[in-house]
Amino acid sequence: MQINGEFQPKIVAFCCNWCSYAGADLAGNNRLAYPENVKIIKVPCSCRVNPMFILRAFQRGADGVILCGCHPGDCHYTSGNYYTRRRMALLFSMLNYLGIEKERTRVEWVSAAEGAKFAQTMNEFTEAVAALGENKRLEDLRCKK
Amino acid sequence: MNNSTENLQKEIIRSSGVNPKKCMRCGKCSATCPAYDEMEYHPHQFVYMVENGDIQPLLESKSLFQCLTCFACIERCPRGVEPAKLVEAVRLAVIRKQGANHLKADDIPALLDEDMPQQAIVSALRKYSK
Amino acid sequence: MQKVTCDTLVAKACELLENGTVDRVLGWKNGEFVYDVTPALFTTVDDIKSEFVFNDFCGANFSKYLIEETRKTESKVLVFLKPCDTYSFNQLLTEHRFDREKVYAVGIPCEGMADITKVKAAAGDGITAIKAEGENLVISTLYDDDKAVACADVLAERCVVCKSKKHVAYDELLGEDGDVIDSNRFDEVEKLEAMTEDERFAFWQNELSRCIRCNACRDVCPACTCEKCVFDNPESSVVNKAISDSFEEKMFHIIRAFHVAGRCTDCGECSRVCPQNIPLHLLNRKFIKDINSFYGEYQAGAEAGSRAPLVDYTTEDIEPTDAVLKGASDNA
Amino acid sequence: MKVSYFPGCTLKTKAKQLDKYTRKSAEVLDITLEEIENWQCCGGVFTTARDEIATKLSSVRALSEAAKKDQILVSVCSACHNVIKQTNNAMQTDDEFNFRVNQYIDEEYNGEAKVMHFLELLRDEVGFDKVAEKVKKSLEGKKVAAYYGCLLLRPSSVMQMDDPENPTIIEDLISALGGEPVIYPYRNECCGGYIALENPESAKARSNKVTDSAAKSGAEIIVTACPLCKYNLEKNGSEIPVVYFTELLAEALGVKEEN
Amino acid sequence: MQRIGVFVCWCGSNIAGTVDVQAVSDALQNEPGVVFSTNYQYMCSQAGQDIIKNAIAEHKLTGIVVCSCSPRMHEATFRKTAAAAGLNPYMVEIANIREQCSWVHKDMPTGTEKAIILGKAAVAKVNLNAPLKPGESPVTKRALVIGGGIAGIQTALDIAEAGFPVDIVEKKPTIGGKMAQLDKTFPTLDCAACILTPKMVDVAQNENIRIFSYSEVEEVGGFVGNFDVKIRKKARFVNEDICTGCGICTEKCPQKKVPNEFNLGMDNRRAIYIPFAQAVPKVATIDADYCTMLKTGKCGVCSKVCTAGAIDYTQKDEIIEEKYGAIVAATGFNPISMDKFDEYAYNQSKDVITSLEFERLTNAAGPSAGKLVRPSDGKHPHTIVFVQCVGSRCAACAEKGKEYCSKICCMYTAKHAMLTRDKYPDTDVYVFYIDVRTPGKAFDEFYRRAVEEYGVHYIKGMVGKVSPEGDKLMVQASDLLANKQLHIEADLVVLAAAIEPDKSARPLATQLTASMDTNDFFTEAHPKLRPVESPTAGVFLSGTCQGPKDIPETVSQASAAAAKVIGLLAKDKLTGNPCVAGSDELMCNGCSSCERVCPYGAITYVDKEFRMPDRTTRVRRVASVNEAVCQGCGACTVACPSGAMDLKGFATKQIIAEVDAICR
Repeated sequence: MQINGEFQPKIVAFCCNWCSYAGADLAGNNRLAYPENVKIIKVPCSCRVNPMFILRAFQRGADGVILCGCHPGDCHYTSGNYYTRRRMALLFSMLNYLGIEKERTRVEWVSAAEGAKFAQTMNEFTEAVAALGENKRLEDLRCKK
Repeated sequence: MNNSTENLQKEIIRSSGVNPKKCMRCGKCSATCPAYDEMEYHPHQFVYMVENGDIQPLLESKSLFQCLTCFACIERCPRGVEPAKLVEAVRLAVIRKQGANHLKADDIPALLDEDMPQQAIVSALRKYSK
Repeated sequence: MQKVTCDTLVAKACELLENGTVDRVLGWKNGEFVYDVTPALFTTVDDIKSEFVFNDFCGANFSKYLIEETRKTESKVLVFLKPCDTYSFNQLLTEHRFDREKVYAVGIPCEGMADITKVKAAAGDGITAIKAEGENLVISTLYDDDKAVACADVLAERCVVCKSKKHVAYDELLGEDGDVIDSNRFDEVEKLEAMTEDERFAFWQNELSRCIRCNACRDVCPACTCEKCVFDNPESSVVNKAISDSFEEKMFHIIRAFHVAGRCTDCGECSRVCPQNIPLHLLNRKFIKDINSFYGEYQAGAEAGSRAPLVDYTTEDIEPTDAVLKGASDNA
Repeated sequence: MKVSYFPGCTLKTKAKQLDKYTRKSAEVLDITLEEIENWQCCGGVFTTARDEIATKLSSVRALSEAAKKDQILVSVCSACHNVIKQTNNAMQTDDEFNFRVNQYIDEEYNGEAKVMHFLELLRDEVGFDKVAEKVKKSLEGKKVAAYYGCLLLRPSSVMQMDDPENPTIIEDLISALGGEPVIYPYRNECCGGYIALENPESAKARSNKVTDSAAKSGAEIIVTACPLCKYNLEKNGSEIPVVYFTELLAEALGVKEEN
Repeated sequence: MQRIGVFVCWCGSNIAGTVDVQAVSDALQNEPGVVFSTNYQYMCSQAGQDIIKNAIAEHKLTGIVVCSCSPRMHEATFRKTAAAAGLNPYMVEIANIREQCSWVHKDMPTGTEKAIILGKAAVAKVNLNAPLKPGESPVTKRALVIGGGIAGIQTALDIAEAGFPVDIVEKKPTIGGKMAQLDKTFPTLDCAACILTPKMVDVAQNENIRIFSYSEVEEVGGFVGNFDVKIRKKARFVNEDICTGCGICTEKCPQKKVPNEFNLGMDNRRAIYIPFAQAVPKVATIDADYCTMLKTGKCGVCSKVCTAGAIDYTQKDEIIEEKYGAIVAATGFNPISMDKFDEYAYNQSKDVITSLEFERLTNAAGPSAGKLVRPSDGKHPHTIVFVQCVGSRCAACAEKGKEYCSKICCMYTAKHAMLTRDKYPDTDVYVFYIDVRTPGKAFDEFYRRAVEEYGVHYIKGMVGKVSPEGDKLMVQASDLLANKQLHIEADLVVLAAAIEPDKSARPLATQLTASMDTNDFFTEAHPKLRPVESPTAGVFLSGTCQGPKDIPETVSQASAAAAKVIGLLAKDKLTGNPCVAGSDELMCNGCSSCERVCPYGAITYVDKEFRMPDRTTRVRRVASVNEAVCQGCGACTVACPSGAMDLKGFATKQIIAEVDAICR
């Protein structure tokens, strides 16, 4: 998306209900600004995020997808984020193997107390994705121009 | 820590394979060391001083040549720190320098007696010179 | 040249069928051309004697067929398994996909199967007959004199980098068992990893743009045994195959590879059947290589009942950000 | 049983007794010791530094030789055994070390050989019960103190021979030979080792602690597997005789020459 | 098609200051399914809620979206509002346009635009919402406590006090646990038996409590509120109902050479025995491993002397089946084996002992009748060396020690040292420590008293070797502060052995599908906020089975666990979280992937018959989710390759609809 000639990336953030969504709320409570490009989808646990959701977001025009969950060891469901960690390690490595820029995907552990970390993470991530420009590659992977 | 000390510290840690940060300062290595009284710096001090980059005093110390490599400190350390390996790495840092052999072949005849097994000579040479 | 002959297999199949151990046999028979050997189900001794074949083109992995065939019988199914097939066999057992009691598995040694594309490249088109003679295949064509090519030169890629000559499951073994091989099957993956993002993208775009979505890779895959595939399920939100700019058109291969990650035994059937010759195994092998490097060596199917890496974890696992770097830089 | 045998330099000179009685006992016990061809000195001590390559090559060559013949590599000198076993372990566990060593040797070696001390061979392959059956002259009534020193037991994670603090292997052998093992606290403490060369006083202090402790516990004789231990204990005035365990073994098996 | 109402809240100026609320409600008006859209100053106020209720009635709404503050603030409020108006509460979705929009974005245009997108995503989701009804299950009003130490005793007493029946299963012949073996307790130094045994008697006399001593849990089935448990009551060859506990049999039994485990093998008992005088239940037990009658059929002395006729050599193990609503694990701890620490000569000298053995040696009911003597020769020790952290904080080798701090050793060693100096002032006492850890009420003061008033020598450093020489123990140690190696001639060495969970805990955890950490301590549902619950619903944790603890902490945790159990048993029915997983059996492959990632053991497999299109039937293995146990994390939904497993309230379709709405 271009606004005033400036590229505005679309960012989807999946946040687990117990830590990261609460961390985002805390960023709000403390009025810690981060780009409006970031739109949050609440999931019960980061382990609910299916790789299909991430690819779907990219396919529908997202330029970056970030996944936030409780810190390892602090999962509300004890082990959900450990599975997330494995799944995303493999998925992200595969996407990069296919030539998709590694900066477009990210997992970050944000606790309910880390409002500042949430805002900072979103600032950094948006900046990194903006620097890459529009996400064309996943769109183009099967279409040679 | 200046650059050369830091490099030396890194080199010692790398060559020994020891992570001095694992030490919890219990002192069991020094409690177990049979050469304790011969040493100016004791095994737990080697670990602490390498961790802090306080290596110069160790390089100059005769303690380097008092370790018996009996592995008792390695065996009994509750944290798996393996102090003897650090002592060895520091000693190598000294004797690997040109002309810094602690024991020279020429010195040996004077130290020998007729019952002394070959093993003692080769071991000492391995430990004390390059 | 295979060490076990067709006659041996026919004899074994007839024996087990006649003595009532099994009531059906999974085997191969000739297709339209001598080299397109197809899987077949035999229920009579006569059919077996007349149609059963076994040669250097019998690459098909039968494990997957057991799901359906065991459901159809109260007796047992006889299946011939090459070493690589036994891994798929175990993996399916791990996932409770068929009843072990209903299978009589005969392990057969394998010297590697031939790749018809390579054969054609060596001997030309219009092949009318192929005969194994010693270490060679003698190929007759419409246009030329008979030509001998070394088996080793026309070996399928997956056989060139064969990971194991050892059978990990069987009821009976014909011939000698081999060993697990320290193969260099990750070389191609490493080559890709060493490229830049741009080069990798160009490579995959070139490959995947050829895909015609025939689903052959999925249908043959012994790990893809879902009762209903998400890509066939209108309720899954990802089905959409008619629309060219659809999600699945682009993501099919990534999701498919992810769904079999940690379960794929690297049997190579996907690439064998791809009519567009897309090296699909390079996707699966990337996952296998990453799994090995992130979580320790794991071979799906090596042991029935083992815990697949994606349904397992340790508290010290690598972080995704580091994983991407490690996955790309292991060999760069 | 055929095994590869690494005698070591001292066994060819000052510790000929150790070698001789090992061979004699082995014969009685149907063990064929095939001496490694062109073996070289193990270096006496294992340098723990991971970047110390050259000094460990002689051990690697011996190991590789034994592996090629698919034989257990047996040594009887504690020091040789310690160096060889630790080197083999490094070849198995330290990838960088392994890589660098393999740059120097002709045939790739990755720690395939099985290394055993002669004592382990007697316990695990022959069996002390079998040894006991071959005893001709029981050591009955003899109070024997086993002196392990450092090198047989430590580091236990690598040596894996016995409990490093409460070992029993030599005691069990003594019992098998009909003798009466004497347990004393300093049997796994250092004799001073090579320090004898530079600081004999230090070695004396160590050794005296060991021999005094053994004597107080009522031992009549001390057995060891290490020539340097034997030297240190004897040189520093042990009241009780110090012999190699193989000498005692040979005596019990009836193959010791009477002086 | 849903009929959706949208309600945009101003939150005073909190939202309306940065978001054009009118523009938002106008924009959402045109979204698919939306039939009504409005905005109001405070949607959570009574007036705001009335707007919602009236709109539901007036426009026959089937779903509502509230664009307001975080769902963590008012989702519950609006769900209640919807329910009051007859709408299923799970047909409500919240678009968080305050915390995640108006408060973090700078100007009206960007805030408004984002608020509209968030609203659209919520509308897209509600379009796919379905009414959800939480499952209900009845509660069996009886609790099971596994382990009869002080933790189990306290938990059982508290539950019983609240009026619920509770059973204690204890594998030993008596309850009491480790505390029964202790002499005095820190930091007050009151005698352990004096405070424990009255509680044991309370347990025995409480009508709500049954004790299954000499028993073990054999099998656990069911789930929260409805556990089915089989308990094996081991044959003790004595009829518990008849035995009077007179003890004559334990005096007359001719088999005298049985190591007495209550005194840690420091003296002997008979083959028929009562562990200690205050045992509960106070009945005899025959040790089948040693009883001559049971082994050879010849003897029968106990039977002859028993006037009550309680001896029954033919007794067999008995299986008791019972239903429980809640289960409490209170399996306790043991000191680790000292076999791998022979540098301290534990196996070579009788005078090297563990701290628990020291407790018995100083206990009036112990093997030396409370006189502190050397086990080897019965002489009074003049120099005692205590060694701390033996096997605790040990990271070198997992087979040897434990990586964690055992927590109680610093305090009990201070107690031992102090008591020794108090009773035997002629004794020199050394304590070798790495750190002295005394967090606890009056703990540090206690330790300081040991040093300052009782003159205990605390030396920072470790002992490297203990050498038994003659009748002395030569202790070689380091004094780190003096930078010296010490050689102390001691008479007695006491090792503060690390503690580890009882070996029975691991198999029990498997039966309970409760998780454990790498050290075999039970894992809590949340390390800070739910420390007495296991992640498995209905299973609670009491005492050291969850981690090292001293007595006051154990008792607090025991009571906390009891409170949780009482809270559960007080309910007639359990209402579950309706956002649970469910498997579409037609698509399920039965592959077990979901079962393997489920942290709660909520998934099982059943063989089910399916009618095929060709009218044949086929039996397939399919997953089945126990909704009472599922907590709704969703791990299974991603593990499932076929997409058969989905999560209610967070269905794949719903999340994809949100993704689409945001990326549109």
